[in-house]
Amino acid sequence: AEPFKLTVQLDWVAEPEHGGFYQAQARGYFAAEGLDVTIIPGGPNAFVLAKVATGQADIGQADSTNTLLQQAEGLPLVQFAAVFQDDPSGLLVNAGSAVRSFPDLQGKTIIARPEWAFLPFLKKKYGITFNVMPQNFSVAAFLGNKEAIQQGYYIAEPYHIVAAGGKEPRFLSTWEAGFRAYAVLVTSRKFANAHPTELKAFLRAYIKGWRDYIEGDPAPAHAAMKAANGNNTDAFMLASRQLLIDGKLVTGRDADGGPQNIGRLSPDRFATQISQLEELDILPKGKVTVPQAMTTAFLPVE
Amino acid sequence: MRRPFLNILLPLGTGLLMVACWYAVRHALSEDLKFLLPTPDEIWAALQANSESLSRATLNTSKGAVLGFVLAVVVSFGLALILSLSHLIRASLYPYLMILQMMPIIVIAPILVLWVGAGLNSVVIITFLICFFPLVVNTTQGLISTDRNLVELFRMYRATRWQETFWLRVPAALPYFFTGLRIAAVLAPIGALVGDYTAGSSAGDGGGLGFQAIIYSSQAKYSALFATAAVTCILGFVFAGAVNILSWLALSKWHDSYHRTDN
Amino acid sequence: MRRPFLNILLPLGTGLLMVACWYAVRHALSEDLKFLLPTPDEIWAALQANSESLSRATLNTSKGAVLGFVLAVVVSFGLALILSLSHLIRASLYPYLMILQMMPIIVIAPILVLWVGAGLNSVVIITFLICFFPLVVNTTQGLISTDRNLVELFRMYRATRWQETFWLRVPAALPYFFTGLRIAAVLAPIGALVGDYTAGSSAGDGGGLGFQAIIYSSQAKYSALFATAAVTCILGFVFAGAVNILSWLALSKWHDSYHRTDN
Amino acid sequence: MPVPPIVAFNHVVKRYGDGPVVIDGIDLTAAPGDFISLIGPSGCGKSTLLRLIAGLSPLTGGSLTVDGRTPEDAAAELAFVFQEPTLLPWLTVAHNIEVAQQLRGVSAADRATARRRAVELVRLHGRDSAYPRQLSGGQKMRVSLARALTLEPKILLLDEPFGALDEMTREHLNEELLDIREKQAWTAFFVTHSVAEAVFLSNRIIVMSANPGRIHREVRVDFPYPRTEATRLSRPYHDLVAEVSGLLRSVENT
Amino acid sequence: MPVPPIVAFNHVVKRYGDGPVVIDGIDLTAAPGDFISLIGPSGCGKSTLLRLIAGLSPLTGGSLTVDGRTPEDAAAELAFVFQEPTLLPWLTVAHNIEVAQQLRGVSAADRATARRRAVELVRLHGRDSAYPRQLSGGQKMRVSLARALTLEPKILLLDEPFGALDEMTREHLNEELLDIREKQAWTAFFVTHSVAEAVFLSNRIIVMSANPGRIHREVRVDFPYPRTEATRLSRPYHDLVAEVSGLLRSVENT
Ligand SMILES: Nc1ncnc2c1ncn2[C@@H]1O[C@H](COP(=O)(O)OP(=O)(O)OP(=O)(O)O)[C@@H](O)[C@H]1O
Ligand SMILES: Nc1ncnc2c1ncn2[C@@H]1O[C@H](COP(=O)(O)OP(=O)(O)OP(=O)(O)O)[C@@H](O)[C@H]1O
Ligand SMILES: [Mg+2]
Ligand SMILES: [Mg+2]
Repeated sequence: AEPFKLTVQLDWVAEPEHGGFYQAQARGYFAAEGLDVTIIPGGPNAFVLAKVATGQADIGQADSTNTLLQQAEGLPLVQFAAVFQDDPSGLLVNAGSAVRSFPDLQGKTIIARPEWAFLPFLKKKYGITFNVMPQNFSVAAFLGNKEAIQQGYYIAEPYHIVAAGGKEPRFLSTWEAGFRAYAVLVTSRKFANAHPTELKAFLRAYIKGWRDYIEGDPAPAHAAMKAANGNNTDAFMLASRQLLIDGKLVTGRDADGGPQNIGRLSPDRFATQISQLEELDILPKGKVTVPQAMTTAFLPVE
Repeated sequence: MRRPFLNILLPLGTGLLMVACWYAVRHALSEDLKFLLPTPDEIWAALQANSESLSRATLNTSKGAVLGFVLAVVVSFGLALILSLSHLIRASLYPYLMILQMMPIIVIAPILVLWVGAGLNSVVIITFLICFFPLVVNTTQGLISTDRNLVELFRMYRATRWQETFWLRVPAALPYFFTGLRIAAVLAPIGALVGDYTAGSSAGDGGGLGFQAIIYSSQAKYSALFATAAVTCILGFVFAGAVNILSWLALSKWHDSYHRTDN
Repeated sequence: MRRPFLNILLPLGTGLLMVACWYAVRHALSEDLKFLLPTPDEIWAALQANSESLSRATLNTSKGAVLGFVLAVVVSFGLALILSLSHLIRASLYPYLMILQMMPIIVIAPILVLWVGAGLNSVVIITFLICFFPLVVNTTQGLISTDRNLVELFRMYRATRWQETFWLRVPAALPYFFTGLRIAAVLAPIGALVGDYTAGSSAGDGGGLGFQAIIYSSQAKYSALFATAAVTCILGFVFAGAVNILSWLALSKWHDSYHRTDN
Repeated sequence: MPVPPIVAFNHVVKRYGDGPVVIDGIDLTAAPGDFISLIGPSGCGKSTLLRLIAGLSPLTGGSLTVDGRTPEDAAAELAFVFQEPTLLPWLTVAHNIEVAQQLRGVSAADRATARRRAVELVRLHGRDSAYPRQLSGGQKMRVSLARALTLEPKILLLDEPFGALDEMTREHLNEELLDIREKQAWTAFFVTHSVAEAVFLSNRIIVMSANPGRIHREVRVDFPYPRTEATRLSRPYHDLVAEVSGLLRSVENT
Repeated sequence: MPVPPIVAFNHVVKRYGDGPVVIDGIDLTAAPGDFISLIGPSGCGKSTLLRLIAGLSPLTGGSLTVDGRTPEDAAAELAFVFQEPTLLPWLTVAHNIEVAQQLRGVSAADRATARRRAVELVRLHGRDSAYPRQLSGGQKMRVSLARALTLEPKILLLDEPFGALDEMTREHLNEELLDIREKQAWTAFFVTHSVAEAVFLSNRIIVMSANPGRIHREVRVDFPYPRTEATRLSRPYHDLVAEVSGLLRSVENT
């Protein structure tokens, strides 16, 4: 039969956080499932959720926090698989800084996306206050200021900082603070209703791709990502992949973590996140329920 | 003048037309795109719902916009005076002014933040950078377009450079100057907004309109986002209104742009 | 004219001075801030090292800049013609043009991306939005500043509206028009760059300079980032050069800005 | 012969904006073919009168018909030499001369012929490609005159066209003007400060008084056309010049 | 008396840019107190000559000293009434008149006095607060004249100041000019197209020829100052006017 055409909107330019897609694509796993997948690289303003909600892309990569917020605004989205069991966004702290744990952030200035829900979460949880400066994908302020604290992606920024001659930064992760957001795959309700079979097929291939990427030879994915993003170097991709593996981002850091966990979403964790966001007044109370937010219907059954 | 009611009716009419178009476009949008274009009443509701944080943000952004604008006017005026001195000076300095204008904010912002700190200072400088070029170019062109006969009159009477500049070239350049001002008035609030979301700070009272815009945008609060934009526009109208009044005061008595027909 | 060697020496001199300042500032920077301001030779090296991706990006951005610029010139010219018709029309339409200019890109970008798709289309529209306002304001002011005596001459000879516009007001507005063009020429590349990093797409051949800038910035590749800025500036110089040549062709024979003294 | 007047002022009043009355109660009719000179003190409203005829300025009171129509409608029949040269600075002399005809839709070939003749007439040969800023004051006025003369209008309005010219050129142009009048048979309103010129050219001289501008007296000049150098030397001519000068003096001393 | 000349042209040549020679080999010296009229065909270089004296345009050849210095250095001694009114459109009549004195640093009180006298002289009372665009052509020229007269210069350059004025005003200003000359004792260069005016005002008349501009002949006018209405009616006056007119004619017919 004709392969089923499907587009995936990435949240950033092709980098190892998209290893699962590229490995599955390069190894032909998608094709084997009868899918013709087009991967659209993202960038600073990829508008992933809006594109998926409006049908300009079928599947998108995003983080669960933002997705919940946009679902509350009525975007017809559904989260149907995990990319990472924990969102790798966290705080980078300059090696020279005295800040070692969250309470030390009291009174500091943090360079971050202003909308990041983790920030009010920290304020509330630790009873601290700090300033926020908008982050523009730049690590300059971080490099230039020994005291700087900046939002960063665990598997990318530390590498670039070291490569640019900086000291390896400390990383304060969201999960340590108990803020358990996922990096997720989303699709629109419409697409989910119309194409359950294809979504299941997609996830089978995708999960296989991730597993192959972190356990096997990443070369096919790396070659494809290099082709898609000329700024990728082998050294960076290998280092980034290693951080993915060491941080157990794909497989999960909880006790039950492991390759069988790739892609899994937990309704309980979603319930927790929703109530956390509601308590912070970021999410209007009762606006989103777990069944509206996510589904495990397309994940392979164990 | 002869039909004063038209003076009110026509602008009002176009306004209503625009709002009608707005609703029409929104109506034509497919159901799942509607969220992108909230209706005016939704925006109005969002404005009220967020009035507290928006008014705080507006105050912050206004500060940045006013200071950046004033700075741009003063500096560009001085620069234009220098540039108007000779072709040679223009050839020597223009490229660097152009570079200043063309430096992407994304390159400048981190440097600024490290240098003067995030927040008002940076916002003012970014607003300045965005406003000053149209002012320099217009004022300079005005200063060098002075009627040659009048220049000769002044040369003839051995006016000092200072007198030639301030009694002749500057008044003669006013129509150009106000044109630049009209552009800069509109750029100032938007410049402050850009400054705010590239180098603002939530310190103190929580950032300006740019900050709010990012937050609303990433949370898909489009009504609130448009409310932010509406506030920015209102700010711009205030600026532009002030410029128009000044322009009227300075030019209406003598410049042809205010006298198309005689009566 | 009398000192032709100065014509080359002075600009060259300021250029060297700037470079010297650059090195001095860099020298004065504390060791751990030096990375923020790469030296010209580092930038040059980065330019060569990244020549392939930069030239691809430059091509993309140039396309956006040229198309957006041309679109802005054409549309703004038409709009200015309409606006120049009467005070009433200006009062009715100006506010909406201002709104168009004041709409923060952050509000427009998602709509654009969803509507015309990320990439060239969006970049062209954003460039257009950034360039067109200075053009409209200048051209309109030029069109309404026509010498009243000449207007009366044309009225007298019952020139059609069309003739009055194209034979009289348009040529008389050229000095203003070129002033606007000079501003827009500098805004076009930067507009394309902004468009590229707010609504560009890396699909196809990999985005433009704005995209590169963000990537380099996030990867702390400052020399490459400055190389990107340098390319943007060069693009701007090409635009400005073209505008200067056109302006010379159109005005040098008759306009006082090209004849400060007689000889 | 009761030919209908080509220009008819009827109690015309004019003020600019809310300024003082500039022209007050003007009654004046011009028959086709009249050559009417307007003389009077500076600021008495001569230019204003011509501007009213040309429809460039609205009346404040009274009525005015030109060629049986409103001044606005009749403008296609007019040519006007303004008091100032009013040249387009971005056009060469040749183009400046042709522009009026171009506005009337005259073909390029006819324009060029008419332009060459006019350039010859105002003695500006060889300056065709000069720009206005390269011309002397008198040369600019001559370009402006040439532009009007290419039009062959029904009514010709001339506002001190020869003020900036030397006597010789002036006399030459006076004679040329009468020559063309023979052929083109327009009606002329001619503002001048030279009484001699007014007497030589016109069949009617209107002497105006100022503050507000009024018609003080009309003088008929009955010398036959064509007038020549001989007219200038004749006794009646000199007497009339003296008479009009006297009138002018009396006007200004009130 | 071998007083040093106040203006001395020595083989002066002038061309604009790479255009044709406009003025060719002018030799002319003016003694202090001279009232020199320049007459000649339109475009012969009269305005250019004044511009050279004022230092507004560089010489192409020859040399020129003004008050023993270069024209540029001597400019503080000059007042110039340009051929065009050259008023600042954003200033009222009063301010336009005062601006020249202001440039010379005259105090506000003295300026106001001088301005009131000048306004009276050119008969513009009551128009002090008008803007140039509200004035008639002749009124503008009178403002320009008033501006120059407030300066009490050593050398006065007048480029057809009365061309746009009616005969009465013109004669009035002629007489006023001679009056002021008695008191202020400047040297004047006066461009006019009226031979009668030139004869009435000046002690020397320079008749110029055109293409290129050359001095054709100088005519001395030996009537004693002060000259009055009686001078105008005298026989020698009329003879001289006729003579100069004849010269002018001969110049233009070559
Ligand atoms: N700026 C200029 N560039 C080139 N040529 C010029 C310029 N100014 C004047 N000329 C030319 O020089 C000649 C002399 O001009 P000038 O103005 O001195 O004449 P003029 O004697 O004052 O004439 P008029 O009586 O008409 O005022 C003219 O032929 C004129 O075309
Ligand atoms: N646009 C205007 N606004 C106000 N007043 C004006 C305007 N134009 C002319 N005037 C006034 O109207 C009166 C008549 O002006 P007009 O130009 O008709 O005089 P004129 O007879 O042509 O004088 P001249 O011989 O000096 O050219 C003058 O007192 C003048 O100040
Ligand atoms: Mg007049
Ligand atoms: Mg002259």
